Amino acid sequence: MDKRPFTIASFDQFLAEGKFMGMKCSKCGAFRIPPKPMCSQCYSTELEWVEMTGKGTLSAYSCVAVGTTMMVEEGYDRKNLYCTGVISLEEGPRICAQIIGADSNNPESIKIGTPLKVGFVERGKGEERRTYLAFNP
Amino acid sequence: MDKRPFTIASFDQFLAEGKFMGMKCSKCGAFRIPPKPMCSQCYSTELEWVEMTGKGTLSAYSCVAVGTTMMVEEGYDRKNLYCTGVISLEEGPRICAQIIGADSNNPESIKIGTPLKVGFVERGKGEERRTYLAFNP
Amino acid sequence: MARKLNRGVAIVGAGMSKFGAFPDKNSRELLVEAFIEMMGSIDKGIDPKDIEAFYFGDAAGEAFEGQGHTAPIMGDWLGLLPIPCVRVENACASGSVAIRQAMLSIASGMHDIVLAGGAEKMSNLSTTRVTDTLADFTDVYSERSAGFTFPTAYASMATAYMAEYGARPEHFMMVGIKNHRNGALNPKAQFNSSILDIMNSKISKAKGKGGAIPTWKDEMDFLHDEGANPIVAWPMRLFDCSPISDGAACVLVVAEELVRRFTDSPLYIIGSGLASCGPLHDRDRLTSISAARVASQQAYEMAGVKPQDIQVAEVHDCFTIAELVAMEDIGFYEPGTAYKAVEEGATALDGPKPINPSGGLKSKGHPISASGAGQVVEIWHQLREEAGLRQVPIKNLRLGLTHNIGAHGSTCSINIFERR
Amino acid sequence: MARKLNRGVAIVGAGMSKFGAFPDKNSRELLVEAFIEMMGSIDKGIDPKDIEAFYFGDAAGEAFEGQGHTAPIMGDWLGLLPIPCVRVENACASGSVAIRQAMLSIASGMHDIVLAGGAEKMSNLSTTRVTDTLADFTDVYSERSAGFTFPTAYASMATAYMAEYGARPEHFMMVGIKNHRNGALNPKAQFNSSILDIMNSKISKAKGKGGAIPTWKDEMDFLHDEGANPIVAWPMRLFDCSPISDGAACVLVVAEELVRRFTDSPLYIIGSGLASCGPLHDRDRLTSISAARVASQQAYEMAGVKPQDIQVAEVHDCFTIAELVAMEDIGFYEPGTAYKAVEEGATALDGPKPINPSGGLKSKGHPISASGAGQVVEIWHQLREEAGLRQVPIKNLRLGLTHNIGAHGSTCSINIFERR
Ligand SMILES: [Zn+2]
Ligand SMILES: [Zn+2]
Repeated sequence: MDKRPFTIASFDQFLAEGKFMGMKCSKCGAFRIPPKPMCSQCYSTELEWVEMTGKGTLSAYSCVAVGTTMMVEEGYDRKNLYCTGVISLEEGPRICAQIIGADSNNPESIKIGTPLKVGFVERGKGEERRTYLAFNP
Repeated sequence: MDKRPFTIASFDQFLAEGKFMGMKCSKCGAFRIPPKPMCSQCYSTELEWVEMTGKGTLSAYSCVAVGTTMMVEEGYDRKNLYCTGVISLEEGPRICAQIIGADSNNPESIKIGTPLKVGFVERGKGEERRTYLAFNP
Repeated sequence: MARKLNRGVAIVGAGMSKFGAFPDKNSRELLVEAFIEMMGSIDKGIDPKDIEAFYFGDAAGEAFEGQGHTAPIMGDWLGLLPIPCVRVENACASGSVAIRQAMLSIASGMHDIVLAGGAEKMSNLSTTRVTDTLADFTDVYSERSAGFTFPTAYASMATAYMAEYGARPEHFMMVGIKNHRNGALNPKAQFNSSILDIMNSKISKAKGKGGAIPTWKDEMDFLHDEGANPIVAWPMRLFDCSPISDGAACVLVVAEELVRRFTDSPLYIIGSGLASCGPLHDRDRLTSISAARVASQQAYEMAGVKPQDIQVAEVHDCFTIAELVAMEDIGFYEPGTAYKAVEEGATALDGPKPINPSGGLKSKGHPISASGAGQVVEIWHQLREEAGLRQVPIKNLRLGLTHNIGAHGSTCSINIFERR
Repeated sequence: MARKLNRGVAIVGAGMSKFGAFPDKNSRELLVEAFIEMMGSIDKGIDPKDIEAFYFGDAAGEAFEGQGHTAPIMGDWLGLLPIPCVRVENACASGSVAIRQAMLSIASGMHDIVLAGGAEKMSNLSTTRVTDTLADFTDVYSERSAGFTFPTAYASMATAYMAEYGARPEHFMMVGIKNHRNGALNPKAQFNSSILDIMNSKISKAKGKGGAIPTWKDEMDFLHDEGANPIVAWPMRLFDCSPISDGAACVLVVAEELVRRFTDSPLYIIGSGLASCGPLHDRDRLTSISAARVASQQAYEMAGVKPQDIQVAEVHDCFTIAELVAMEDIGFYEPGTAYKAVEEGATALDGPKPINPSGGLKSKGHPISASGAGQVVEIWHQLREEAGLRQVPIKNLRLGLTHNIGAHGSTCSINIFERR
C-alpha cells in the first residue's frame, strides 16, 4: 500500500507517474479527489490511496473559446475550442477534467452520458510543465 | 484655476507635466496629496488644485537593498541601494517619495531634517514608463 | 432552527456609482461617488463622523489595481479613519457578505451605525487577465487545473440543465433579453439599452459605413449569429455573460433604536442566510447550487416568510443560466421549471414575479464586489417606490430579496428586506 | 465610550501547525494540521458538525497560491460545509480580525460556536515576488510609488525613532536576540534556535569546510557583520525582519453559556479593539501607529483593565522596530522608552513584562494571515500554563493581550483575554 501523504503534492506526483489515485477514508468509505489529509465526512485521518479504474461518464461540460492563460498558451482560442467538464466515476465520486478527443468545435455533438476513460495531458512551459488529469471518449 | 477632476489620474498627469500639485479643501483648508475627490476632513467636494512650492525637509527615510520589482528593474540592488522616505512639505502636509542624490550606500550619512526640493523621476519600461514624485537634497 | 438577532437592524441609506468602464477613475474614486449618493439618500441626514465601522467587500483589488489591504485605504478616502475598516472577500458575493457583517456587528452591541459596501475596478486588465483573475476563485487544484474559467463552470451547469430538463440555449437568451430591457430603464446601468436597441444600432452603423447590412430578423436571430454573439464557453455566448465593469455601491446599516433618527422609510433586514459549497464535482447536483438552497432556507426561516411572499428580487445573473438556477434555488420555481417561467414572461418587470428590475448583473454591469451591494441599492429603491421608469408595478410593496453568489456558487448570500 | 457585547464570548480550543517552509504542503493542508491540534485541545471534546460558522483570515492567497475565495475552500478541507465561510483580509492582521468577527457573530445571537483562524503559504515565491506581494498592502499611489517595501515602511519609522529618541541600531538587534531566545524554547517556531546558536552553527560549518573561520565575538558582533546580517532596508537588517513562512493557526470561539460544555479553563475575550490609519505620511506621528493607540484604548476600556494589569503579551514584531513601537502604543512604556526597557531585559521571558514568549513573528515565523491567530494560540498556552519550557514564570496568570498589525499599521487589532 502506498504510504505517500494525502496531499495535493502526492496526487500530482502520481499523475506524473501516469496513475490516477483517489483518497478513500478507511473509516467511512468516502472518496475525496483530489485528496485531503483528513476525511471531510467523518474527520478520520485513517485514509488510503486507491487506484481508480478511470472509467466514468460525462455529466456536464462546456466548450471554451475564451480560456485561461494556461489554456491559451496550449493553443486554444476562438477557432480552436477545448472541452472540459465534470465526469462521474465508476466508483461513485465525480471529478473535473479536460475532455480530450471530443469534437470541441461542435459542442452540440457532445452528449452528456458519454462513457469516458482516464487519460493524462501535459501542459505548461519549461519548469512549469506538469501532468494533468484528462479524460477521453 | 485648473479644472481637472480630483483624481489620481489628474495628479499623475500633472507629474508628467513636471508639476507637483496638491489638493486643498476650499472649505476647511486641509491638504490631501495625492488628491481625493472629497475632503476626508470635512466631506466637502469644493476643492482646488494648489501648485506646491516643493520645499520640505526629510522626516523619515530608509536605504533599501531589497526592493520591489519596479525598483529592481531600475537597477537597484544590494550593491546599489535607493533611498526613500517621508518629506514634510513647507505647506504643512507630508508625502512619501524617493530621495534622489542622497548617498544611499552610506545610510548613516543621511540626516533627518535635511532640506529637500521636489524633483521628478521616470521609472518603468515601454508603455509602463511614468513620472513619479521625487525629492533632492 | 431559526435564528433571532439580539438586536434589529435596518438600512437607512443606499447609493451607487454608475457602473461601466471608466479609464480615469480608480475604485476609491468610484466608492466616493457611491458614498456621496448614499449620504444624500438619508432622508434626515447624518454626520459621517457618527459612522462607527466599515465593512468593505473586495474580491480582487490586488489583481485589478495592485492594491491589497483595501479596507483602511477606502476608509481613508471616505474620511472615516480611525474607525475599524474590515475587508471581506467572498468573490462576487463580497458586497453582500460585507453588509451581513455590518448587521452582525450591530446586533452584537459593538456598533450602532455601520457602513458596508463594495467596489471593483476591472476594466484596466485585458480579457485574458480578467479571465485568469476570476478563475482564481474556482478551486485551483481541481477546477482551474481542468481549464475551468468562470463562464465554464456555469456553462457546465447549463449543459447539465439542458440535458436534465429539456431547456434550450434560447431560454438562456430570453433571460438576457429580459434583463437588457430592464437595464434600458436604469440610468446607472452599463448597458443602458435593450438587445433590440443594440442590434438596431449595429444595423445603423453598418448602413452608415456603406458595407454589408446585417439581416437579423429579431433579437433572437441576432443572438444566434456567431459574429454578433460569439461563444465564450458554450452554451454561454457573449450576451449570456455579464460584462467587465467598474463600479461601487454602499449602504448605511443602523441599529433599530436609531432608525427614525435617519428616515421614516427604512428597510429592515429581516432575514439573512449565508452558506458554502465545494467545487462543482463535489456537489449533490449539477443543476442547482446547494449553498443557495441552504442560505435561502436560513433567510426565510429567520424572516418568517415564504418564497411566494417575496415581491421583488435581485438575483445573481453573472451568466444567464445562473438566473434560472437562482430562481429555482430560492424556491420561486420548482427545479427544472424556471426556464418556462421566463419564456412566459413571469419574471419581466410587469410580470407576477419581477426579477432583476435593475437589469441584473448582465445589463447593469458586474463590478464583482460592488454587485452584491448594488442589488441592495436596487431593492432600496424598489421597496421605497423610487425606482422611476423601472419601478415594479406591484401594490403594497413590502418584501424584497437579494441573492448574491460568490464564484460559481461556493458562497451564496441571501438577504430579505422589509420596508416598514 | 466603553462597549459591551450583548453576549460574552470565550475561546475553548486553539491549535497551530508548525511554522516554517514546507515545499510539499499547501495552506489547506497546514490548516488541517492546525485544526486537528485545535480539536485535540478542547478538554471535553467536540463534534465538529456543531461548528456553525468559519471566519478565515487570508491576506494574499491569490498571490501566494493562485487561489482566491479561500474561505469556502478551507471550509471544504476542514469538513465544515455548508456553513458560512467568510474570508477576512486585513493584511497581516487578518487572523486576529477573523477572531474578532467570530466574536461579533456570536455576540449578535446569529451563531454559538464559531471557528476562526488563518493560514498562509509564502515560501513558494521568490523573495522579490514576496516583496511585491507585501508591498501591495501599502498605498499603491503614495507609498508603493515611492519605492516603499514593507521593511522600508518600518525602517522609515526606525530612522524617525532613532532621531527622536536617541535609540541605536543595537536596540533593534536586542529585540531580535530576545525573541530568538524565546523561540529556541518553542518547538513550533521556524527558528527554533537563538542567534548565538545560529552564529555558532555557522562557525562550526566554516570549520568543517576548512575555510576562513569567522571571528565574531558575540551575538552583537555577529549582527553587525554585513556578511552575516545584510541590510534589507537600513536600519533593518536580515535579523531585524521576520522570515518568509508557511503556517496556519485557529481557535474555537463559543458563547458564554456553552463554555463549560467544552472546558473548565477557557479564555474569555474581555476586550477587543480595532482601528485604522492612513499611509505613513498622513499619520500624526512617525514613531507611533495611531491605529494601535486607538485600538488598545478601545480594548482596555471594554475590558476594564489597564496596561499595567496585562501579565503577558504577544505583539506584532514583523520587524524589530515594530516591537518597540508596539510596546509604547499599547501603553506598556512611555513614548521613546521601550528601547531602554529591552536593554534592561524587562521584556525577557523572566522579566517583569514578558513580551513575545513564543519567539514572536521574528523567530516563530510570520505566515502573515496565521500570525494573528498564532498569537492567540500562544496566549492560550501561557494563560493555561501549558507553555512548557517557555512558560512565563508569573504567579496567578490571568490576563494576556495580543497586538496584531495589518501592513505597516493601517490596521491594528488588539484583543485582551482573561482565563477564568
Ligand atoms: Zn471518513
Ligand atoms: Zn475640508
